Amino acid sequence: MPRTGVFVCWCGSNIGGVIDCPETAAAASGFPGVAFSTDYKYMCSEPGQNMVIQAIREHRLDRAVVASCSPRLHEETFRKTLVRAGLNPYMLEMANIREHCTWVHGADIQQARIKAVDLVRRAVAKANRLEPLFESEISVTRRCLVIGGGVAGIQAALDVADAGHEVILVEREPTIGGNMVKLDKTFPTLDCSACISTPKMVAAATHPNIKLYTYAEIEKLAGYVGNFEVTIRQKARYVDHEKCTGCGTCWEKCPTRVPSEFDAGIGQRTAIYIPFPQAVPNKPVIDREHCRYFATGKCEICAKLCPTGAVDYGQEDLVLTEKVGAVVAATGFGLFDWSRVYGEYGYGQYPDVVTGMQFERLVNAAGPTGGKLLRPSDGATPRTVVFIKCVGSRDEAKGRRYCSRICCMYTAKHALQVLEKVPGASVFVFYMDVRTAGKGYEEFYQRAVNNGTVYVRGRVSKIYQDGERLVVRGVDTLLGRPVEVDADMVVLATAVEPGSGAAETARILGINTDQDGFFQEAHPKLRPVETHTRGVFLAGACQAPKDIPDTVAQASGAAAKVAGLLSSKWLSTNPMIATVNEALCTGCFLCVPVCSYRALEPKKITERLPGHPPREREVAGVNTGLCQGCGACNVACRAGAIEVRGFTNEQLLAEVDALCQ
Amino acid sequence: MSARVISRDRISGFLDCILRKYPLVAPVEEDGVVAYRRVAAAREVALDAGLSDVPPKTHFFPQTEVLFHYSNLSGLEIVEPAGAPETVLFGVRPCDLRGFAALDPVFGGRFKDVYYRDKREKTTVVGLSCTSVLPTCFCRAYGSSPVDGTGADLMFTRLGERYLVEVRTPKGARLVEDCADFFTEDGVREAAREKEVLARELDGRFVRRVDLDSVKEKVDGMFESPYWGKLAQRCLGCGICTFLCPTCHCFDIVDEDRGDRTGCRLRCWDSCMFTDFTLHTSGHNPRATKTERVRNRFLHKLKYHLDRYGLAGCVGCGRCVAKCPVNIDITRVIAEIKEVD
Amino acid sequence: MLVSRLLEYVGLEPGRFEMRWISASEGGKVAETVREMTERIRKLGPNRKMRDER
Amino acid sequence: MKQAVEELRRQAAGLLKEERVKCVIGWTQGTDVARAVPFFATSVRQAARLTWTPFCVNNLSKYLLNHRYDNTPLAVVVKGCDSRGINRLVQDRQFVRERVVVLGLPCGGMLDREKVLRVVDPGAALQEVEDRGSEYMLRTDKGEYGFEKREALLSKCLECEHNIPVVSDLMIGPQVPSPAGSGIDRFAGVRELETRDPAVRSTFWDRHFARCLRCYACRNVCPACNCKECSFEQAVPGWQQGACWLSKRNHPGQNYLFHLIRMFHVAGRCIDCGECARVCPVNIPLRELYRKVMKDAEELFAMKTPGTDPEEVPLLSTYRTDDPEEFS
Repeated sequence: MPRTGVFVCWCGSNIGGVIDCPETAAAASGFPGVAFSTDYKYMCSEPGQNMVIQAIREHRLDRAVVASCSPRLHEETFRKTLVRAGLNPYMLEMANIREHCTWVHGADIQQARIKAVDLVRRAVAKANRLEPLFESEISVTRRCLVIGGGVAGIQAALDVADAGHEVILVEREPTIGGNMVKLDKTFPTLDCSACISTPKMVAAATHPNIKLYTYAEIEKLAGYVGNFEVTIRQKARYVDHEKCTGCGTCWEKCPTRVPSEFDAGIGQRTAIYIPFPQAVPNKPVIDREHCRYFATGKCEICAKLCPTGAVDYGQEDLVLTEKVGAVVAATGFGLFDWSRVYGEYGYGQYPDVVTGMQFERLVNAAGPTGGKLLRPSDGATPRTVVFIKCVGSRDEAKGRRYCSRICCMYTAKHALQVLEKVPGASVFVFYMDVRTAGKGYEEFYQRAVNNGTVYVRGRVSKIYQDGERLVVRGVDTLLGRPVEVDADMVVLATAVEPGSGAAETARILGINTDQDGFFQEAHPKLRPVETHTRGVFLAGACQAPKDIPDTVAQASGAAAKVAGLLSSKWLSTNPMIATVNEALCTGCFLCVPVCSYRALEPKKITERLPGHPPREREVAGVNTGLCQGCGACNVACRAGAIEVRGFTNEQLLAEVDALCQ
Repeated sequence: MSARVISRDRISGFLDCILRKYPLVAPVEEDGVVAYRRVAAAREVALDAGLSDVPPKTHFFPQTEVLFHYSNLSGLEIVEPAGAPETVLFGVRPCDLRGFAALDPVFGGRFKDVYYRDKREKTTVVGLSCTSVLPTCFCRAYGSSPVDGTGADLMFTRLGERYLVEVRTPKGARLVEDCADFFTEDGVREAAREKEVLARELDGRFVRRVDLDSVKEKVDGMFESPYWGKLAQRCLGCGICTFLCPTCHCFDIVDEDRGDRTGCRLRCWDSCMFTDFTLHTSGHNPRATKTERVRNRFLHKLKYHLDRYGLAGCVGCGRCVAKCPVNIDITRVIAEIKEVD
Repeated sequence: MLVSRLLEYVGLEPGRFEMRWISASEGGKVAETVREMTERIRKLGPNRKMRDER
Repeated sequence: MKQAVEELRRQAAGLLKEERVKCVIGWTQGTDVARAVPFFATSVRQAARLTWTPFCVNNLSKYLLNHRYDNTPLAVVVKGCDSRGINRLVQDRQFVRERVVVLGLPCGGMLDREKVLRVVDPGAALQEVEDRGSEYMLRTDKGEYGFEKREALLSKCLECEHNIPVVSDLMIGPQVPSPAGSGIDRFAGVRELETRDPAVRSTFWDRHFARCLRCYACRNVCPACNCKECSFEQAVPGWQQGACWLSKRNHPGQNYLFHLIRMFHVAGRCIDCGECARVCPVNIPLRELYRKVMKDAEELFAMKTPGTDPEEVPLLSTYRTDDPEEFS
């Protein structure tokens, strides 16, 4: 017979202010298996924990129910308490009578009291059937994979590398740097983006602990926390980077011109190219799709001119594998393609309606105009510039329902840049709200206003071309009247969205995406850089729209998590995972495809049954490193051979039974 | 032994007369299946349905029987079910009467089973002769016959449009007295003669010739015979033969706990054909394979019951022969046993 | 779908069984679904099928 | 059918003689005229006792499980409906296809034993059966009897889907026409019940399940029931029963649950051989229960009768993104 102790916590007035905790404890004392029950103001406090320990010793309790807050908060705390009392940490069951009871039923005290007792009864029923569980250890490969070489990836890679672990940094573009390096200035300090990011790029490329793969993509991630094996496809560059010196002859002489991705389509590049002059690595790749040689079989100018003979049209994709213990996803963001849906803004047909990113390139000293603000259509200096915010953000009908978080600030920055570059210019900003939560942000916005930016609250209903000018027609909702501005240029603050290929990356990594397609963190508040797949962490805008300070902070956070994980050669595994009763397993293996963590695989056993000679057969085996204890296999197992430890059929049914009494 | 005659059209009146005084259990037909149930009116009784599919042992030894309810809320309390009322069990065929005889020493011998004994003592058993012989019948092999009333308190034998009613025990006599209006003593003598003729006539209709001679001696030495293994190959291990057998009596005791310190203890039929029949707590099972289980069943029918009680463990009702999905036929087994070296 | 059809086939009232796909982040939907379901079941009264008369 | 019987015996004898198999699982004459019995021929002499009559109802594929963990090479004789059981076991990885020689018999339908015994003396000896397409001619030592198929076949045969085995290594005997009646709705029984009033349907199943003896013959005869231990046989507290899931108690509610649990267990896997309904000693129309799911799955998910295709994945273990759904 179990000897269960029940400890009802008041949580100050959180619980104690709604229900009568001593009464709940008294009710619990009548439940089967309960040998002791009590209540206390703060069970998680030092004296509270000591009380639990003392009760366990005095009343020879062999398991405990703590009725308090969410196990998310204090399960670990009380597990440790049990260990201090000499019990197995898994002999604990929590009843959440705060979030699940007093917080939500505070208005109906009678019902809350009944529910609290029900929840405790459930917990006792399960506790009575708990069994000690034991952690086991797996070895850890002390290397880290960082996917994405933007500022998040670079920061995470540098931090992990500085902690003394090897890092594999994989970037799909020909250069690292990501979106940040395309920007001109950064808010709220207006320091030069390239000036602060290119040194980081170089630091990453030259760090002895960082192995850099650019123009490469991950294809597969096998294994489990501490023991991943990643398959990387190094795309063919058609340039041997061992031989190439980055002298630049090839891209200077290449006859082909195509729009530059780096310049957001407003500048041009050659077919053999580096994305921008400070690219890392500073060596070119050939864009096979546009290369004249690949299209016609003729040209070969670059090959002929290359002083080191580095151009190699016969190069093929290279597939290689690396072993790592942890993964950081830092795949960044993409921008909402407004031209598909915003007919009122001209579907992208007016060249002087540009996106914020295009504007960045237009004002960038390293951009196609050398930093002079010239409008794309005729190269004239725009005197009146209109900014439209929330293009695709906060727009459930046409775009995305969330706020992209960075647009208010960069639009203020752009406004200041126009005012600075074009003396006497008029700048209008059409906005829904101005959101400036961040250190120095509000002050920055005020600066834009004080310097003469006209903020018009309201949406733009139409933009049309009238001669050389664009007519922006909108409404000022504060004044309640229509507004019409004749503009030389319109800049749209397009929404931040998941990067292209985010869904595929999530699939490869075995992590979830949220409803908007961003990677899902394990807990929005308490585990913001972790995923539900152990050993895979998140950094930057792949998780949600973020500005640079937040991105860098999260990247460092992820790096700290990785460094913590890799700090030991051994890792203890969660014992609350699937277990196969081999005697019951029929070996149908329907569980194998069900497991998203690929934790189940056939395993040979020799079985001895009375009346039969020993026989060999295959059953399902659980890889304790991979299994996350999700229970999908448990459901798929027809023979009832798979159970999740800590959540066995018996325990769960006992809980249901207890709740239905 | 006294006797009466009842005309066929008065039977339902007689049954309703019983119903006014006692609960009545009688064969009932539902979706082509005949079984014994408590009835509320005479018209429910399937008088001419022949041998029931489920034997009437269900009355004395129900498939599930609550032994007691318990509650441990404030000290242990046990509530036993109320005793059985005086009941009439009507329409029991001769083979099933023999079946009761085979069960009696099990539940009322060295170990007195109050649940069984209580119902047995308070029940008046009314036998009913068979009017036909099924292809699977072989009660003759066990010295019974389609009109044999052994074991009945009152035996009804159908003779055309009337029944000969033999009063075989004081219980039977009381039932006749209770409903005396329905019976007459006229024609009893002729009816008794007619019954003898009928007995001879029915005796000639048996298809299965089953000769039990020397079978017991043979099986005494057959425990290790490979024959059982061969026989078991096709056995599916279902419980049809044992559940439909009028003499099978294995049961299992189960506690159903509600999880709130109350519950009940019950016994349920068990079957030696089931894999967990003799499974020990240790995980060991002395009858681990079908071979041992099939052997156990046939040795029980042909040997153990005889050894223990001097009574055959089979009454020749033929239900297992008719219903076995894979045609394991005890009459064939008996024949084959003789052939085994 | 198979389950609800089958349960109706074996004699359960329609509406006694319902399956919804609700993500862990959709707390409001859980509450709403449970509320609706509870009201519906209250109207139907206690289930007579598969009762366990222990 | 004489030709098929002879060929069957010859092939079986050949397989045993060449030691390609240790045992041929087939049928032999049962203990009365209208009965066949599963038979395990292990020698050439025994092969001569194999038979093929319109009474060979047993689905022998289940017997492969007797040998699921040894290496005995086996041969098994199957009718069309039984052959789906072979695919069932192979898909469930309970048997390696290569280990069994499947002897397929084109089947003209199985006769209803009860109907035959109404006419033929059960003690008669069956000498020869002739399949004349629309009728069977039984020759016995007590005379000849003709049975019109439309009248005397089992109902499952009149709804036959595959009278030629869907899987076999060796087809035995001549092709015969399918006994399926033309224009017959395979799910007529289910549809009929569906149209009834819910209350009627409810009492219909109540009545049937209340009668259940829990003898588990339906489970034991079923090739889709191939778990090592059944959840209904857990006497040990700690499994479902430990949590009072399903009791041993024979009680209408518990019986109901038993049948529904089993039903879900074989949902999308039941091969519709009809053995469960045949063996039920208390006439529960189990086939109409399992076929309800089969019918819905066919309508909703275009599921073929399970076991038809050796490569299929059981319905409840797979999904397509365009599957219809009702929940929001």
